Amino acid sequence: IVRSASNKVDVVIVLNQQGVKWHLEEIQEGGIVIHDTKKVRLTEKDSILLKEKNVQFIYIPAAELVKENEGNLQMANTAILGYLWKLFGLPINSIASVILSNFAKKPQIAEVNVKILRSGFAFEPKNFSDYKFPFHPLSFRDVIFPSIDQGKLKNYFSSEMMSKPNMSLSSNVLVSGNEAVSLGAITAEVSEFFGYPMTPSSGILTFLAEKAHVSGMLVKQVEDEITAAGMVIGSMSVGSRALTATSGGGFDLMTEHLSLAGITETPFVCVIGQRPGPGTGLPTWTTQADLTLAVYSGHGEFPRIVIAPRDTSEAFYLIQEAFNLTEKWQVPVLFLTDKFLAESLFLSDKFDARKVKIERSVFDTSTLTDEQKANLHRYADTETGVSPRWKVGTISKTYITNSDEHDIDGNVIDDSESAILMQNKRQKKVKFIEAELPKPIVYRNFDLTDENIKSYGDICIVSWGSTTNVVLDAMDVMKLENPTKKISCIHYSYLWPLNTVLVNEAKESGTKMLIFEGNYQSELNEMLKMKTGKGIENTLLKYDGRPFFLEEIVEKIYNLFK
Amino acid sequence: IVRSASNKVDVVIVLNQQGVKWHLEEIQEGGIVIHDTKKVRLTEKDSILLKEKNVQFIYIPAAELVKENEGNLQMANTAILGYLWKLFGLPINSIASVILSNFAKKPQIAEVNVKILRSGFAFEPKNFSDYKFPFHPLSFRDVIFPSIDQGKLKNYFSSEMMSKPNMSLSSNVLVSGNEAVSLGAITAEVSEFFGYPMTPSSGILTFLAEKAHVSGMLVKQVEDEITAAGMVIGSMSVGSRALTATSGGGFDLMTEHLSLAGITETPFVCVIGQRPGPGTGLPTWTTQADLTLAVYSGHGEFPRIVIAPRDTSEAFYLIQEAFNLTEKWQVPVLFLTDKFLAESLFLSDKFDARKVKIERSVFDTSTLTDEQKANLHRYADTETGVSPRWKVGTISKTYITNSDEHDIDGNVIDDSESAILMQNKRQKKVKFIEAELPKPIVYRNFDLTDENIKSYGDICIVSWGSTTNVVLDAMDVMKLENPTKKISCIHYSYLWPLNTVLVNEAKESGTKMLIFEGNYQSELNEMLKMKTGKGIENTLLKYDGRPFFLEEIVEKIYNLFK
Amino acid sequence: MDFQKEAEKILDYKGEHEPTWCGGCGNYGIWIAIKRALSEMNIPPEKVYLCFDIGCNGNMNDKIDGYRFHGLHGRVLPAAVGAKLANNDLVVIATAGDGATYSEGMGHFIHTLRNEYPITFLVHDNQNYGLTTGQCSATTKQNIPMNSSPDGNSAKTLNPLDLALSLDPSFVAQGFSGDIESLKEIIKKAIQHQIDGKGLSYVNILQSCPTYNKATTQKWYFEKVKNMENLESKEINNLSFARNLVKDLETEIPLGVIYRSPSAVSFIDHIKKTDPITKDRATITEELIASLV
Amino acid sequence: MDFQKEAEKILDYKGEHEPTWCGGCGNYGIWIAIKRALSEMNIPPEKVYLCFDIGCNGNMNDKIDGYRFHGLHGRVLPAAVGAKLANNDLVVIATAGDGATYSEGMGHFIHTLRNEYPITFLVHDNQNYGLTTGQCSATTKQNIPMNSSPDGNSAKTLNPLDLALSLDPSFVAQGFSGDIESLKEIIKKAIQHQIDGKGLSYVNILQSCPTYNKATTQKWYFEKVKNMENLESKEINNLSFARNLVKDLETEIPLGVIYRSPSAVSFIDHIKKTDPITKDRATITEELIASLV
Ligand SMILES: Cc1ncc(C[n+]2csc(CCOP(=O)(O)OP(=O)(O)O)c2C)c(N)n1
Ligand SMILES: Cc1ncc(C[n+]2csc(CCOP(=O)(O)OP(=O)(O)O)c2C)c(N)n1
Ligand code: SF4
Ligand code: SF4
Ligand SMILES: [Mg+2]
Ligand SMILES: [Mg+2]
Repeated sequence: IVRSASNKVDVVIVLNQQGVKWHLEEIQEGGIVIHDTKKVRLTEKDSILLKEKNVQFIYIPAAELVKENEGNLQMANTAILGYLWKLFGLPINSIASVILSNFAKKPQIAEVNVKILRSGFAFEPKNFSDYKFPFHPLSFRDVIFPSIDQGKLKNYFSSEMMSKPNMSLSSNVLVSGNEAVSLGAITAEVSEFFGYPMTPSSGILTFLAEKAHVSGMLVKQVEDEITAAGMVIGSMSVGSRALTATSGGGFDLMTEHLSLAGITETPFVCVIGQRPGPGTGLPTWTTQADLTLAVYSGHGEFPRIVIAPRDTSEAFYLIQEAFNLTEKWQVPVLFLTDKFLAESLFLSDKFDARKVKIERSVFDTSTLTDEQKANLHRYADTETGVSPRWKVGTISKTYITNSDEHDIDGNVIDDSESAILMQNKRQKKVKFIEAELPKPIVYRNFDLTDENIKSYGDICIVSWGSTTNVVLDAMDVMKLENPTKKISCIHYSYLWPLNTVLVNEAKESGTKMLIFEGNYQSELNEMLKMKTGKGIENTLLKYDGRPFFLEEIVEKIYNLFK
Repeated sequence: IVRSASNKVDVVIVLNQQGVKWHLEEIQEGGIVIHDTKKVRLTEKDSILLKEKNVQFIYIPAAELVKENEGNLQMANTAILGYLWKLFGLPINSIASVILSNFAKKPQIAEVNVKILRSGFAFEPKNFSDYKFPFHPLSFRDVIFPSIDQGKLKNYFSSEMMSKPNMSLSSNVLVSGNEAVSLGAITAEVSEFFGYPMTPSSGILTFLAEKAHVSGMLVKQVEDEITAAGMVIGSMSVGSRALTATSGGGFDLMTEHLSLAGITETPFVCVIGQRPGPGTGLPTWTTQADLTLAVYSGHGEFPRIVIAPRDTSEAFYLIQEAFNLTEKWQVPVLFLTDKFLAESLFLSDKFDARKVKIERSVFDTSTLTDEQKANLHRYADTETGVSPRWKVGTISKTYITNSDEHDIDGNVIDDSESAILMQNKRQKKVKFIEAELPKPIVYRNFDLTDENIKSYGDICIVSWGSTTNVVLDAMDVMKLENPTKKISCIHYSYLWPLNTVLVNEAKESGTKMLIFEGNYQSELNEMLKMKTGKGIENTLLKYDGRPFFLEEIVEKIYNLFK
Repeated sequence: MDFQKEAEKILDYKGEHEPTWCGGCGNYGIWIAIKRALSEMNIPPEKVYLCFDIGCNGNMNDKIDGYRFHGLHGRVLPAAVGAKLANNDLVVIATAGDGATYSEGMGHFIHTLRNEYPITFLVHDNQNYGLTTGQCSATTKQNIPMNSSPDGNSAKTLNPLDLALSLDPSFVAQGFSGDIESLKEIIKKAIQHQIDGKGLSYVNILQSCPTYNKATTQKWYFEKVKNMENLESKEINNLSFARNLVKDLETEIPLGVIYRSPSAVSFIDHIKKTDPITKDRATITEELIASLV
Repeated sequence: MDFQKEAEKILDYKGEHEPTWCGGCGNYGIWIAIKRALSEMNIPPEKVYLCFDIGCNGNMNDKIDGYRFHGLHGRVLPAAVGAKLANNDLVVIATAGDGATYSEGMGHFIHTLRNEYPITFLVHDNQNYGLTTGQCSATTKQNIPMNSSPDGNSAKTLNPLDLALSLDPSFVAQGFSGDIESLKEIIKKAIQHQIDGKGLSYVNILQSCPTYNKATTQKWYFEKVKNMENLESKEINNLSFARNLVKDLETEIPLGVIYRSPSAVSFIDHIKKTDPITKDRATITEELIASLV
C-alpha cells in the first residue's frame, strides 16, 4: 500500500502549455511527457534540459479518440487515462469500474466514457521507444476497485485487457481521512453532529450531511464553532453521543467549552484537522503543529486524552475508541488529523464495522431501588475518580452539570476542602487512563529473534499521526535496499497522557533514535523531554505545509547510518 | 511590608450572630472577639472551646457611640474601626485620613465619621484584661496613609492620639494589582483600552474608565472578549498602543486572535487575571493555573513572551516593559496576574513614573529618501527576525497585515520556500529574546560572601508571581527564628521564553531545591523539566483557591531542614 | 385554587440552597414564577432540563430542583439546544441575563430564533451586568453612567423585542419580575409552545436590580408597564402590529405574549426524515462502505 | 469624465496580484467599484485602511493597493474599529462575506451598528460560503439545498437590512455587484458618511456567485432589483419608510441608500472629552498616585 507522497514525478500530462514549465525540474530521469496538442512549445533551455534527462514525449490524439466514440471534448482526459493505465501495466477493469460507478446514474455517459477509455488503452503511439515504467518499489501494490459487477465490463473489454495480476480489491476500501472519521462516527452511534465549515475538516460535515438519511444522524451546520462545541456539550450532558470537527483556528474558539467539559466531566469529542498556522496560515496545506495546543488549551487544569490517527484505518477505529474513552472516563478527547490525511484518498484494508465494541458507560439505574437512586451522586468520589453518569430525565434523583466548582450533586461550593476534593477526584483519573490506553505501536522492518524480543534495531524512529505512513514506506524501501540494517518505528496514535515506557526502553537498548515531526517546535519531542528528562537527539522537522516525502525520510535515515 | 495572607485569626468582629460560628476554629489562642450586640449567643460546646483558647470578649456599644455623634446606624463599623486601631497600637491619623479621602466629596459625612472614629478610639471597654496584640513579626511594618493635609486632622485629634511611631508613608503607595497595572498602562502611553468585565480583571476596566478624563485614554467596554482582542490588534496594527484584560475563560476566546498577532507580528498585550478553573470554577478566588495556557494557547507556532508580576510594584513597571517588548520584538506578550494580587491592596514603595523609558520601536521613516521608502518591506527578513514596522497611513509604501502566510510585503504566498522563510524569520527572534529578557531575580536571606558569590544557601526556593511574596515573608521569618539557615529564592517574573541558567546553577551548587506553585499540575516545574531535563524534587502545590499562607510555607521549609 | 396543593407542588421544585440575591432583587419574582409555572403544568422536576447562564440570574442553578445545566457566560443557548436535539422528550428551559444574551451571546440569540429550535428561552433583563457589579449591557439606557462607563453608556439602547421581530420568530413575549402572576402565565404559554413542538418561545423579562440599576427601577416599571393579556389572536398573529407595539421602551411598555407566528415550523419538524431508520449502525456502515468508490 | 485620468487613478489602486475569482464572479464588480470610488474621491492609497475578512471576498487583499489588513474569519469589524479609534485620520473600510458577517461575526455586526463606530462596512452578500465550497449562510434562501444541507437549508432566510434597521442605525444601503456604476456611487456616499464623522455606514452588496449560488444568480437579480437612487431625503430619513422598503427579498429588491438617520452621533463624538489632555503621561500618573488612597 502506498502511504506517502514523493517529490519526484514520473509522468507529466500536458493539457495546457504551462504544465511543462511548472514541473520541469521534478521530472525524473527517463520520464515521460504526454501531450494532447500536436506540438509542445519549449524554450531552447528547456528542451536541452529534457533531452539531458532522456525525457520522452508521447502525443495522444485525444480529441480524435473522443470523436470516434461520439463523446464530447471534456472527455479527452478519459482517453489519456486509458493510455496511462496501459503504460502503468494495470488491468483496465479497475479504472473502468471507477468510471462506471461514478456515472452510475447516467449510464449513457458512462458507456461513452468507457469506450473512450478503451480507445486510449488500445492506442499505440508513434516514435515511442519501449518504456519500462519506473515502478517505485511500493507503487500500485493495490489499486482502486469499486464494487461493480465485473460481468458488465466484459461488454467492453477483451479478457486480455482484463487479465493482469489479481487486483481483487473487494477486501479494500479507498476513502479519505475525513470519510473514515465519518464512517467511524456513524459506527460509533454518534447521534448528533454539529459543525462549522473549516478546511480541512469540512469534508466530515459534508459527508455526514449527505449520508444523514441513511445513518439517521442529526447533522447541522451551526452559526459558529462556539455554538458547535456548546451543542456537543449540551447533547452529551443529557447522555447522547455528539461530535464536532474543525481546524486549529476554530478549535481556539472552542477551548472555553473544552474547559467546561473538563470541570463538568461531560464527555466531549472534537476532531481537529491540522493545517499550518498561525492565523489563517496556509489553509489548504498540512501540518502537525497543533499537538501542544490540544494538550494545553483551555483554562484551568483538567485531564484529557489526545489521539492522532495514522491513516484512514486508524481514523475509522480510533474515533470509535474516542467515544468509548470519553464516556468511560468522562474527560474530553481531542482527535488530531491533518490536511494530508483528512483530504487525500488512501487505500486500506476494508473496515470492520463490528470490531470496536460500543461501550456507553452510561450508568444503568434500572435495577436500583428508590433508596439506592436517592443515594446516587453524579459527582461522587470514587477510587478511579469516575462517578456515575445517568441520563438526564430518567430518574427522580437530579443533578447539576455545573461549571462552578461543585459538590457531589453539582451544587456550587467554594470552601477549600470541597475544592480540593473535586480537583483530586478529577485528576486522579489520569493515572488510570495512562495505565489503560494502548501503548504506542512498534513497527520493525526486521524479524524479532526470540532472545531479543525488545530489540529496536539499529535505528528507532519515533513519529506520530500521518507522518508515520511515510516512515513505514521508508522502512520498506530500506529493507529492499539494505536488508541488514534494522529499523524500528515507535508510532504514537495515543499521544496524551504520554506513554514513555517504549521510548525509554528503546533509549536503553542503545539504538540510535530519530524523530520526524511536521512542525517547527518539535512538539512531541518537547513533551518527551518533559516526561522523560531527555529528548530524542536526531530530528527532522518539516514546516512548509507539505507532508514528508519518502525521499527525505530515506535520506535522513541513510545519513544516520553513515 | 506584609505580603502574605495567614490562616490564623487574631480578632473576630461579630456584626451578626453567625460570625463566631464561622471562625471558631481559626481564632488564635488568646484572641479577641469584638461584638456590638450586648450579648453573644453561643452553644455550650463553643463557649468551652473559646474558654480553652482564652478568648476574650469585648463589647463595644457602637450604636451609642454613633448616636452621640449624630451619625446613622450604618456608621457603627466606624466606631469599631476606631477601637480596633487603638487595640493595634496604631496612630489614629492614618485611618482617619482614609476616611477623609474616601468621603472627600461629602465633607459633612466625613466629619461625622471621623468623630465616631474618635469615640471608638477613645472607648475603654469593661472587664478587659490588658491585651498585647500578638503582632506577627511582619505585621504593620507600614500602614495606609493617604495624602490628606495632616493639619486638618488636628481639628479632631489630640496630638497624643497622633503621636505614634513615625508612619510617614508619603514614599509609599497602597494600591491593588489591578490599579498598579492600570497606572502602568497609563504611564506606558497606552492610548486605547478595550475590555470586557471578568473577575478578577474587571477592576482594570473600571479604574481606567474612571480616570479616562485625566489620562486621555480611550476606554471602552465592548461586546465580548473576541472583540476586545480584535480591537487591540486593529489599534496595534496601525501603530498604536492598546491593551485588554480578562481572565482564563475570556482569554480562551481571544486565542484565535493571539495566533493572528503571531503570524502578522502585530504587537499585542493581554492581562490574564488568574482565577481557579476549569470552567467558571471558583470565580472569586486565586490560582496560578494558567501558565501553560499562556505559553501554549493559540493554534500554530509562534514566539511569545509571558510575564507574571510578583506584586504591585512589578505590576506597575513590568506592564510598561511588556509594551516595550511587544513593540520591539513584534510578538504578543501575556501578562499573568492572579486574583490575590489583582484585587488585594498592597503597600509598596512609591512608583516612579519615569523609571521605564518608553521605547516605541516604531520605524522612523521621516529621514528616508523616496527610493529608500519604496524599498522598505514590512516583513523583510533580518538578522534578528524583526522587520521594520511603520505606522499605517504615513508613507506611500503600503503593506498588508496578513493572516495568510505572506511575502515580505504581506502578499499571500503558499510556496514551500516562502513559507519556510517566514516561519524561520519569526522563530529566530526567540533566541534573541531569550538573551535579552531579564534573568529571574535571586533573593537571599543571608549575606553573600565574596568567595561564594553564587551561593544559593541551604535551600533554594523557586516560585513565580504573587506566591513569591509569601516566600519572601517566610524567608524573613526564618531569618529571625533561625539565622544560621540560609535560604534563597529564584523568582520568575519573566516566565517565557524560560530562563534556566539560574536554576541549573542552583542545582549544581548542591542546595536543596523546593518549588511552590498555586496549581495542581506543577506548571512551571513541568516546563523546567522540559527545558532542563530535570524538575525540582520538592514541591508544595496548592489549588484550593487560597493564596499560600505564611505558615504553610514556613512549615514546608522547616520540614526540609529536618 | 387549592393552595395547600400548590404549595406542595412548588416544594417539588425546592432547591438545595436558599437564594443569595440582594434584597428586593427581581430574580426572586422570576424564580417563583418559574417554579409555579412548572408546578401548575404538572411537569415533574425529572422531566425538565433547566439550563442556566452565568450571572446573578444563573445563581438560581442550585436554588431549584430539576435536572440542571450551568455553563458558560453567554453560551446557554447552544447547550440547551444541543440537549433538546438529543432528547426531544425533555422540557428544555434556557435562562440568561441581558448581558449574556445581548452581548456575549448575541450570535446564538439570533440564530436560535432563525432556526426555531423548540426550546423556551427566558431572559432576565435587568439592564446591566449584575454579577460583575453593574456595568452597562446592551439594554442599559443610553447615557446612563454605569461601572466602567462613568460618562454614560455611549451605545444606543437595544430594543430586544424589535430585534427579535425582525427575524420572523414564532413566539415573542415580555414579562416583568414585579408581576409574578402574569409572568407565570406567560412562562406557561411559552413552555406550552415548546411542548406543542412549535419552535422557539422567547420571553424577555424586565427585571429590577435595586443594587445597580437606578434608571429602570421596580417603581419605574410599575408606572410604565401595560398588560396586553387581552390581545386578540389576529393581533398576536400580526407581525406589523407586534412591531408597532414593542417600539415603546419608555411610556407604555407592553407585557404579555406579543407575537405568535401563524406559520412557524420547528427545526425538528423541518428536518424530520420520512422513514425512521431501523437498521443498526454497523450494518449501515457496511452498506455505506460497499457503496463508496 | 476624463477616462484617461480615471483609468490612471484606478491604477493607483492596482494590487500586486491579479484576481483569482471564478469567471463571472460578482467580486470583480465590487472590486472595480471600490477602486473607482476611492479614486474618484481622491483618497490616496496611503490614507486608506482596507480591512478584509477571510473568504472569496477577502481574497481581494493583495489585488488592490492601500494599507491593508486581512485577519480572521468573521472578525473584520473589531480590527477595523480598533484601527479607526486609534487613528481617526484613516479612511477605514471593512469588507466581509455574508458568512462572516451574519454568522460567525453576528455579534460584532450588531454592536458595531449600535455603537456607531465611524467606519464603512461593505458586505459581499453572495448568499453562501463561497471559499469553503458552497455551504449555506444566513442569507441563503430557506429550503435551498447546499453543501452540508442537501435537504435544503432549514433556517429562515435572514433579512439583513431589516435586522440592521431594528437597531436605529445611521446609514443603511444596498448595492448589487452587477451594477458597478450605482454600487460605486453608494460606496462613495458611505465613505463620505464616514469622512463627515457621522457614524457607521453599512452597505449590503448583493453579489452573484455563479459557482455555488444557483438560486439567486446575476440574472435573477437583474430581474428583481429596483434602483432607489431618487428617494427624497424625507424618505431616506424615515425609519418606517425604510423598514417597509426592505421587507421585500423576492420581487422588488431595493438598491441605493435606504436609510440615513437624521440624528445619529458617531461614537467618537459621543465620547469626546471637553478638554484635550496636554500633560504627559508620567505626570498624570504621578498626580493620580498622589490622589489615591
Ligand atoms: C467568558 C466570560 N466573560 C466574562 C465573564 C464574567 N461575567 C460573569 S456574569 C457576566 C455578565 C452578567 O450580566 P448578565 O448576563 O446580564 O447577568 P446578571 O448578573 O445581570 O443577571 C460577566 C461579564 C465570564 N464569566 N465569562
Ligand atoms: C474560525 C474559522 N472558522 C471557519 C473558517 C473557514 N472559512 C473560511 S472563509 C469561510 C466563510 C466564507 O463565507 P463568506 O464569509 O460568505 O465569504 P465568501 O467566501 O462567500 O466570500 C469559512 C467558514 C475559518 N477560516 N476560520
Ligand atoms: S446585583 Fe442586582 S441582579 Fe444581582 S442579585 Fe443584586 S439586585 Fe439582583
Ligand atoms: S466561489 Fe463564488 S464567490 Fe467565490 S470566487 Fe467563485 S464565484 Fe466568486
Ligand atoms: Mg443582567
Ligand atoms: Mg459569502
